[in-house]
Amino acid sequence: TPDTAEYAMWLGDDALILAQQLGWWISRAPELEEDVALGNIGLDVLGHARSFLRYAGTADGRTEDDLAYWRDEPAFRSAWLFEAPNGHFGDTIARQLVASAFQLELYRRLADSADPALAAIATKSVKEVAYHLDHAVQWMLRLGGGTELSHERIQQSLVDVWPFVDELFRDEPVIDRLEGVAVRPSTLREPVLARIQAILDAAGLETPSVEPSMAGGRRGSHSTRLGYLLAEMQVLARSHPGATW
Amino acid sequence: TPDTAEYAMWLGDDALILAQQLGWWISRAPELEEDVALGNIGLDVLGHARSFLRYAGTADGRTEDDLAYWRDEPAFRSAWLFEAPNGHFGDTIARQLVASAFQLELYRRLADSADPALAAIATKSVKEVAYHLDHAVQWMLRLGGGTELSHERIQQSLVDVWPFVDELFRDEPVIDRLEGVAVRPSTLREPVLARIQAILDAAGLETPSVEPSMAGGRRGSHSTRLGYLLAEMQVLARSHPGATW
Amino acid sequence: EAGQARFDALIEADGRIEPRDWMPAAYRKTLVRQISQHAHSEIIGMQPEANWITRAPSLKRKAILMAKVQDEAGHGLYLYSAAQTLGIGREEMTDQLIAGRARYSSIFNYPTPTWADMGAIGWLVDGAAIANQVPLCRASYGPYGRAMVRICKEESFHQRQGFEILLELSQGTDAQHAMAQDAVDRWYWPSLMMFGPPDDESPNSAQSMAWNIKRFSNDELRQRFVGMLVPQAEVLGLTLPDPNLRWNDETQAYDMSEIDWTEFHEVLAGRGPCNAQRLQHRRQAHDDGAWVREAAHAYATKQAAATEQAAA
Amino acid sequence: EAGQARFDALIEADGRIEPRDWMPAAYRKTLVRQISQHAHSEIIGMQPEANWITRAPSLKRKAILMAKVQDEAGHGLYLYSAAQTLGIGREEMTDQLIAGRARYSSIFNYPTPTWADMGAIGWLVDGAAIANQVPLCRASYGPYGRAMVRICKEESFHQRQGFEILLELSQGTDAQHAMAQDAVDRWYWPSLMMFGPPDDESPNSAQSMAWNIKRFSNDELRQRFVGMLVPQAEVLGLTLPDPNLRWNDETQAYDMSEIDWTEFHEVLAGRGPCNAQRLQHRRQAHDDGAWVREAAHAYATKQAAATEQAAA
Repeated sequence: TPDTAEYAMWLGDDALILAQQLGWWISRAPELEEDVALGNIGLDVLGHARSFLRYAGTADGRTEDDLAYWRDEPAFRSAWLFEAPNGHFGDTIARQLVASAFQLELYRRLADSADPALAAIATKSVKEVAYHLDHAVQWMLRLGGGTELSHERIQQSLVDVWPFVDELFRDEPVIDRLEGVAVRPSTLREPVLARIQAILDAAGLETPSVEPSMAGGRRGSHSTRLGYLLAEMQVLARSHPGATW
Repeated sequence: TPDTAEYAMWLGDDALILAQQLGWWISRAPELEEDVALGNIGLDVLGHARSFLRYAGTADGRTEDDLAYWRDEPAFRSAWLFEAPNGHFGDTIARQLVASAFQLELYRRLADSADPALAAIATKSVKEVAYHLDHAVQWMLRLGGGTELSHERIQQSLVDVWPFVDELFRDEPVIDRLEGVAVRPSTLREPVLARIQAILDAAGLETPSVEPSMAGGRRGSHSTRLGYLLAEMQVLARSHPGATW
Repeated sequence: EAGQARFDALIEADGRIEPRDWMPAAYRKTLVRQISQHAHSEIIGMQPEANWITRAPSLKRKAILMAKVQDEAGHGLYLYSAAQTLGIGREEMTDQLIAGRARYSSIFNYPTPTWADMGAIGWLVDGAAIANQVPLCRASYGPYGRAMVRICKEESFHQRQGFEILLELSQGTDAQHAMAQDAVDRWYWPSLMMFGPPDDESPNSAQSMAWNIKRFSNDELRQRFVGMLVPQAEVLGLTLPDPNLRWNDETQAYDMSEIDWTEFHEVLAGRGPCNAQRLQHRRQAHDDGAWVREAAHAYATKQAAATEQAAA
Repeated sequence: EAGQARFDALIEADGRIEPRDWMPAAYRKTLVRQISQHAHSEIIGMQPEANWITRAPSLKRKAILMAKVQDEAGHGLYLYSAAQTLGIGREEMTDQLIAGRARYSSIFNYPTPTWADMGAIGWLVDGAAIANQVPLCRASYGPYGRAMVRICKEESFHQRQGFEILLELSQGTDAQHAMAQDAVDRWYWPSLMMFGPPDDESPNSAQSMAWNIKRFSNDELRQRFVGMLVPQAEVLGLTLPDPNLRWNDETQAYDMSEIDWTEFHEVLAGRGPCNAQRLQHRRQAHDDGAWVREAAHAYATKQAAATEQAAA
């Protein structure tokens, strides 16, 4: 149904934008092991994006590439968290911590969805996301407990990413129409935040107390960053309409 | 003639790419005075670009916007120096130093061109470029003679930009066909390098001894950066073919 | 006191207070707050438009936009200077801004997703700013009034450019027209909110008016602004998004829908779409530039020492 | 010496030298130079392809490209580990690379202006690398040979993907076909130069062959590579840019134009289009990551101390 497709696009776009950003790191990470690790995470997430978008496209006969390359900004459904810039390594890790904690809880529950396709994608993805979260946790511990500088930087990264946490847990009308199919975002707030809280405690970091942003990604109203990201991501495909690759 | 148009495109594209990069700084400079100064320089340079490109376009009836927005990468004629990334403020200043020293000498001589349109643009631009050079010189002195950190950084910026200096002075076949119209690049090498040398001496900085890059901007073979820059610069115009703004 | 008496007399005569004149502490405090807030607004206000400099759809528009955003930096500089005459340093104001302890106009916490926003900001946001600021050219504090004269001249130029952008879009392709209408739909209400809360909920206004800082009430200015927009919207061929907007012959004013202040208060409380982004951007520019400012300072110090030594 | 005798016997028997075995200093030095150069090539070689990750024209191609570039980081890691068994540290090798004192394959100093370069690099550059490397799987130094086995397996996968990219482009639109041909035109000669100078100008080859590090001469490998390319180019429908290329029944080998080594030497001397950019990119990643590596180190030290204290 169009509603299910819309919901699949939420999850697919979150993953697509995140993968696009993680891909930038390959050849730029602080150590070779992280070129590999961030590349692996990016690849996993890109895989999830492709599964969700392929499924979303079945509703009206569009391919994953139609959706990735030929939609304009207002048709994207990604949340602002995923659009937050890579920044420095700590910024990327802070974003990844929230993203993975959110996706882990979400996919776990989605595995029980009444929609078998969504359930299958979630089931397949959940183990990978658990690894992504663990990777972020290890770095939170190292950066939080490493040097004075790293502690200060990762704390600021958390503050910078925090305004976009709230949007992840906001229900939209389409969710009401997908009872049993979609996971209600508001039900994720408590477990996800509790998990993050425990990690920050272990890393000796403070949970930021900053106001949430009135972000509107699910309705197509995006952060400043997305336009630039799409210009780059889509430029080649769009300069050859109708071509296959 | 097409040759004159080609040469006007060299100068126009150098200026256009530089202006595009300088525009990024507005709202991001180290102090408000520099938001203003870099903005002013960018505006001047954009003005020069428009003059040169308008003139280049007269050869085959294209407008400045046709040339700026609807040419693909291989049709651009900018030298790699102008495509060097903004980097940090010191990187931008090092690039600007070389760019302004080059353009100053070039425009001074071009003011005597047998082509009255090129001569007029050069005459109008030369005073502005003298100011740009002075701005860069002031910052070379401050950064070279400021703190240990600033000295180290600006020295590295010079090393990074230096491989692209040589290309500015390379003659191409089209130059042979424009005797009296174009300024022969190789004749600029000595005076431009001497001027830069004097500035570096005054700033207590070393002239880098690094190998030149086999850059090929005048033949449409560009640095990695240009593709990204054009994707961003052209994205809006290209998504509305035929529109006016 | 003699100072107070002289101050009162100057105000009474609609004269100008200058930096060296005695002034009441509350007057000084009000002005510092207002001028620095205004300066911060210019600086933060660069961001929504700077967002389109690298993507402007024609070279002419790119040049106009660069000039405009750069003008805003210039306005910020005038205003910080005016504030400095009241005894507050630019560094202190900057620190307050970056720490999130200073106010700036809430309107700049909205994003600019499309090029048409460059038109809507010019027409509506700069338009509202001018309506607010023209009376400030006669503000009783001299340096502030004089800064406003310069600023207003440039702002009205900016407003005209915004109008032109929208006109071009409105008369362009269907996609361009839709883009223009969408931008007006998004910016109309926030621009009306720029005049502040309704008069009966604006506690500080009375004192500011008594001091000849403010000259008209919030609602008066808002009404005047809407009166200006209506005929211009007709020329543009765009609709103002208020179904209840119509001229009332009896009240000799425009009837309009009630403004929904909930969102305004949300944004003011820091929960707008871009509040965090705006401060982050400013902080980053400030932090990234620290080594440059330090170098300039060190160099100036060395030069001064060398000059002194040469003189000795 | 007993060590030398045992070494000679092992080489004679085509056996494997292991890290703890005695080996001649020159053998060790040759290997360190070759393996670290190979490792650096993998790391620098990530950049020309990483350039297209964010712009890959389909999600499938993006995934394949990400996996490939990431594999190269993995190859770099294996090879640095192999070099470390010879007593050189990774940090030392990294420092040499960043300081511009270490060699890496010159081919990576060419730019990748179009997507078709992803195909040409896979088909030609990886192809040449494999032709060079397959014999290295039997290299006499154990850790190197074993690293090469793993690497070659992945490389041949990469080569096939490069071929597929070109095939898709060649059979695509006219613009795509032209893009593919242009890329082959640009990469063909540099890929042939990857086998090194002609045999009569390759002074180090003989010793390496005597030590069973190298198994075939430069010209033999180059000839074998061209022999593989010719039929594949036909399948692709693309032309190899050598008008003199043809099979010679007499010599049982391909005749080809003489290679113009001028450019090769220019690039080798640091004057290629992207030499500076490649080192700059690596230096920047290294410098930007310094605080992260320091944090990880500090954290590990603290953890170790805490564990020790708990045990005491």
